[in-house]
Amino acid sequence: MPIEPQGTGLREEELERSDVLTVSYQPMARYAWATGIAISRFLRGLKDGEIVGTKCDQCGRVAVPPRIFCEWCFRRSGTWIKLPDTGIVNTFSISYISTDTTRVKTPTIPAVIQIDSAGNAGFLHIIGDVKPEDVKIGMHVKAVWLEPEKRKGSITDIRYFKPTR
Amino acid sequence: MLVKKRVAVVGAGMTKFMRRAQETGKELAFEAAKQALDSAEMRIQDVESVALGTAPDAFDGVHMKGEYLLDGAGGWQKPYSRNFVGGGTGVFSAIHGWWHVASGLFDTCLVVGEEKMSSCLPHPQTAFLTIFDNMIERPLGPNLIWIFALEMQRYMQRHKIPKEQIAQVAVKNKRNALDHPSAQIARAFTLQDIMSSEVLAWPVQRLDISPVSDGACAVLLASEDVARKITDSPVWINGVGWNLDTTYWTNRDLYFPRYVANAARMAYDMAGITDPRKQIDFAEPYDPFDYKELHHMEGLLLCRKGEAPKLTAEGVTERDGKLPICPSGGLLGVGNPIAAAGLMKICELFWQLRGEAGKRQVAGDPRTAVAQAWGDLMQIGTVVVMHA
Amino acid sequence: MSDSERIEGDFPVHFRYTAGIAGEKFLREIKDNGRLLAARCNNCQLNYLPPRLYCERCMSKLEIFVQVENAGIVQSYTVCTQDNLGKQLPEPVNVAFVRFPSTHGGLIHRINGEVCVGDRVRAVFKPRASRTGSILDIEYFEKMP
Amino acid sequence: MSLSQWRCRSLRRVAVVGVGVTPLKPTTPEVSYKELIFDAALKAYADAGVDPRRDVESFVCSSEDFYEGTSIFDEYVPDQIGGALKPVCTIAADGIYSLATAYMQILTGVFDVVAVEAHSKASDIVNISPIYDLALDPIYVRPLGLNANFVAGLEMNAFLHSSKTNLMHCNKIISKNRKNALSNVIAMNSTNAVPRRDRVLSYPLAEEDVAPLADGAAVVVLAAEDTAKSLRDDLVWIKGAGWASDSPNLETHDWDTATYAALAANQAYGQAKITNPVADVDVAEIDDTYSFKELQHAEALGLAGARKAHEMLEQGVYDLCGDLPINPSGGSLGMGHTLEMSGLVRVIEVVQQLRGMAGKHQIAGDVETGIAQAWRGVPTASGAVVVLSR
Repeated sequence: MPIEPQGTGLREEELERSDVLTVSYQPMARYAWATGIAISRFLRGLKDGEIVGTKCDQCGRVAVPPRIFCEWCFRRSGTWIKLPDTGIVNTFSISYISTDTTRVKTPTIPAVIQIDSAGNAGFLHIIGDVKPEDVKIGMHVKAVWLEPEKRKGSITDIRYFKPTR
Repeated sequence: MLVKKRVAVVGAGMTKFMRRAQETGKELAFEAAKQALDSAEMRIQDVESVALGTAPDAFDGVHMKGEYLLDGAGGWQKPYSRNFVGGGTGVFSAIHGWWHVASGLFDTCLVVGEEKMSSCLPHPQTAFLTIFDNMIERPLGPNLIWIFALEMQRYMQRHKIPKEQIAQVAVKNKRNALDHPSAQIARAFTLQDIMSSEVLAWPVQRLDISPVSDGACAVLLASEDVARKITDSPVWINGVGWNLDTTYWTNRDLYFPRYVANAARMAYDMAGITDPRKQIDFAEPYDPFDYKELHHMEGLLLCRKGEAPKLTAEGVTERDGKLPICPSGGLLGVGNPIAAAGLMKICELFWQLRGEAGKRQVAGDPRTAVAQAWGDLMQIGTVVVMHA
Repeated sequence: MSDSERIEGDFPVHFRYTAGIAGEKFLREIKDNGRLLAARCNNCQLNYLPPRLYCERCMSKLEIFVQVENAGIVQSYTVCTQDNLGKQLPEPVNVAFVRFPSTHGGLIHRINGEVCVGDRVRAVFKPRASRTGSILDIEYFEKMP
Repeated sequence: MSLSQWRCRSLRRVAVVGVGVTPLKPTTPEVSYKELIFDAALKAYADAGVDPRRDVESFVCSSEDFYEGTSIFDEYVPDQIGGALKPVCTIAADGIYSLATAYMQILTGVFDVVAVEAHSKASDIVNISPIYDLALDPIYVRPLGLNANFVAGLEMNAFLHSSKTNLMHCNKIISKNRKNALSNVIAMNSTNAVPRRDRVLSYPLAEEDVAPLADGAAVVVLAAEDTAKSLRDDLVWIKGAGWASDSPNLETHDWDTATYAALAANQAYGQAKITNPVADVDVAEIDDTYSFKELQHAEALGLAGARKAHEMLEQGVYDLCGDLPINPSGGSLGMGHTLEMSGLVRVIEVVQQLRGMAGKHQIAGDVETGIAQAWRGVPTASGAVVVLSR
């Protein structure tokens, strides 16, 4: 049976001109998430210029960002380990848009950084100090840290990762 | 896996997919639900349960959005619930409805998928910031395009896929959508159009992406006995599967969607499909971005890893090819109101398998097809196998 | 607990909701004519207030709109002391759910003055010039003399 | 669906084989939501004697994005419950809906063991009022700028008016539940203090009529009959599950009656073949987000005649030592209100009562059948019921 789809499409101008009635609303929902055992430890490590992971006593997998459990063995993770602040680019993008899709002049280079000696494990961060066209998957990179006094226990305590060359 | 009861799709409906709808979310849900009921000549009073799928509340801008949409979806004074598995929600809604009937608890279930993304300003993409980890990802200012770009790059690099082969999917789907009456951005683009569109986050360009949409879809499910009373041509849900990978997407290789493969194996196993490449006549994999169609063909085990771009280049996946992929026009062409877009794929299987797809009808009397959706942090696969 | 052990965040978006197909008719009628409309379901013999595009009971599309006389009855009331963000209101606000004879549904609104369950009330509209096509074009309800 | 329609359906038997819950607390800054849930999961799997990686075939979680502060929160659920790379889904509703979902999944014959998760990290929410505000209709209700508890105020006044219940009855509910909570080790709001009505939120609703928000996590493991019998002897069976909604529009929902609860109960009782709940139910854990709701829900669930719940309350029928104890756990008023986990923590209480393992608040006598019920809070008219039996 062929359908006759219903619906009244509008153009942005029609909404802006109030051709149709609307209600505008600013949500005020605010949160303060407890970072808990594992991420608190990770963020404190960043403040100290260290990347902290966990190692499962059973399967030996290294997890970074760390967690108090191994999701594959389903048991409490055994050991905190200090990891190097170097790794390789697992994948990357060259982004010309900000969070709200507005265009930016200087591209951002987000990447998944696989931390050295952590197996497959890594985290999302930004690549810097390199021309976009020179970034390659497999490239070795090192963290560029904020000055110690400016760090606040955040993922942004690492300013970006740059090629080690 | 022995399923106690067979479940059929007996009706389907969908609204237009639009960038901005005047209808409220409830009204969109109603239009689709009503059409699904009418197509089966059923009254809402005859429906025993209602299953709703809708994606983030931050689009429509209503907390407990499932509750808000309830009356439009036909849930008044009925057993009604809402499932939520991110972008996988649309196809999962049919699975959600399926277990209502397959459990033996209900003989009928109305399944509705809705999304009204235009309520969200300054841009619906902004809401996607809040899908990232609140502790260690959001401070980096990510957007949704990033994760697609990262996954696409990994996929391209692993299999040495040229961007042109990926862009071919956008050409095909946006053209297929010319024959869909609900389509939002159907157009005959050339490969050059796609390749020269604005770069958003390399390798993702403007026309690699499906549009933001408002819309709704619905299907009506029934148990075997009831289905046979409603229609002479029920379409059976023979297999369902879903699978959620670890949240830690930066701890796994993104080049292959293993969770989609797991979901597909579950669904094929249930449907008795042992060789999907031979037994599936056409497929509606999830295509919010052009490369995702290819990624998902591989996840659905419809070809070898890395082979989907080649099949596309050879025309195998065209509507008149040997394995038509997204004959509807997909999300790339029809539009992407998240949960509704996934359920649109179930609608398409229903219409195609009944021979009712009109100008979109794939040739050769298709009997078995698969629909799939995907979502979360590149993490969930939802798969439905249907049979005429 | 130090600040570094909690991370703050929000939803950095705002919303613009369309009144919808039925809502547009209802709010325009208030704005233009200071009148209340209900949507008629012939099948269920119900007049929905506020009007709807569809009957939630039988899922019929509703296309007949009927005028509702501006004379309602308080079915329940409350005295609200907090605003929508949980802040203490400078003055408590009387709020009621008002039913209207021969309609299904009713309106929730502020009440000017005190009321009891069963009191007859009516909507007081803002002056035409300051109406915007909003539920707030009804200034409040008040007891009928 | 009528009761007779349920009679002709023969269904697979499904049992609760494991439960785990963390103590409810006003705040849990020491753990993240994942770590809180992990604790409950460990307890539940230990109680069931299962390894989630090997034995649990499907996982059903419960959450709403605006309670978490994260869009598509279902992304963040699999690891801490042992569900990574397995069938995991989220039902955006109370944990009893998720339990009903797991129940249906097992009834299909596809799975034998399914885990259900629900949690509350309410202390991560800076202020709950703006979140409730987001649930109000954006066109007709939200522009009024009122705190969403006005809905509870209107419902309470309507209920008191039509049932001839008074504020003393509401106080008695508060006292009973907070007192029951004194012997419940997981409860956070237990006290013998006399309820105060001096801080009115939305007349007649006072601050102490409202259950205080709490953090917690709960996991329940279900199994099909054969598997269940291989896991433990003291099985608790799911005899029926129901969930239903009245109109979601405040204007057309019943203000003074919990129609959703009556519909859900009808569905669950139909499956369980319960025709006289007052006689057939030995213990009930029912929603008391607001004090009056316990009475309104008791009526809707058939645990009192129409408009008679307050009389039963006066007679002590619902007391811990009464003929039909309601909320021996202390309910949300006594334990704390855990958002979408509210129903699942009640399921766990009923399971423990049926097992005879409820500890100091174990009710006396033979406990054969219990019910747990949830309501999704204002402004919804939705809720779920489950019937459990030894």
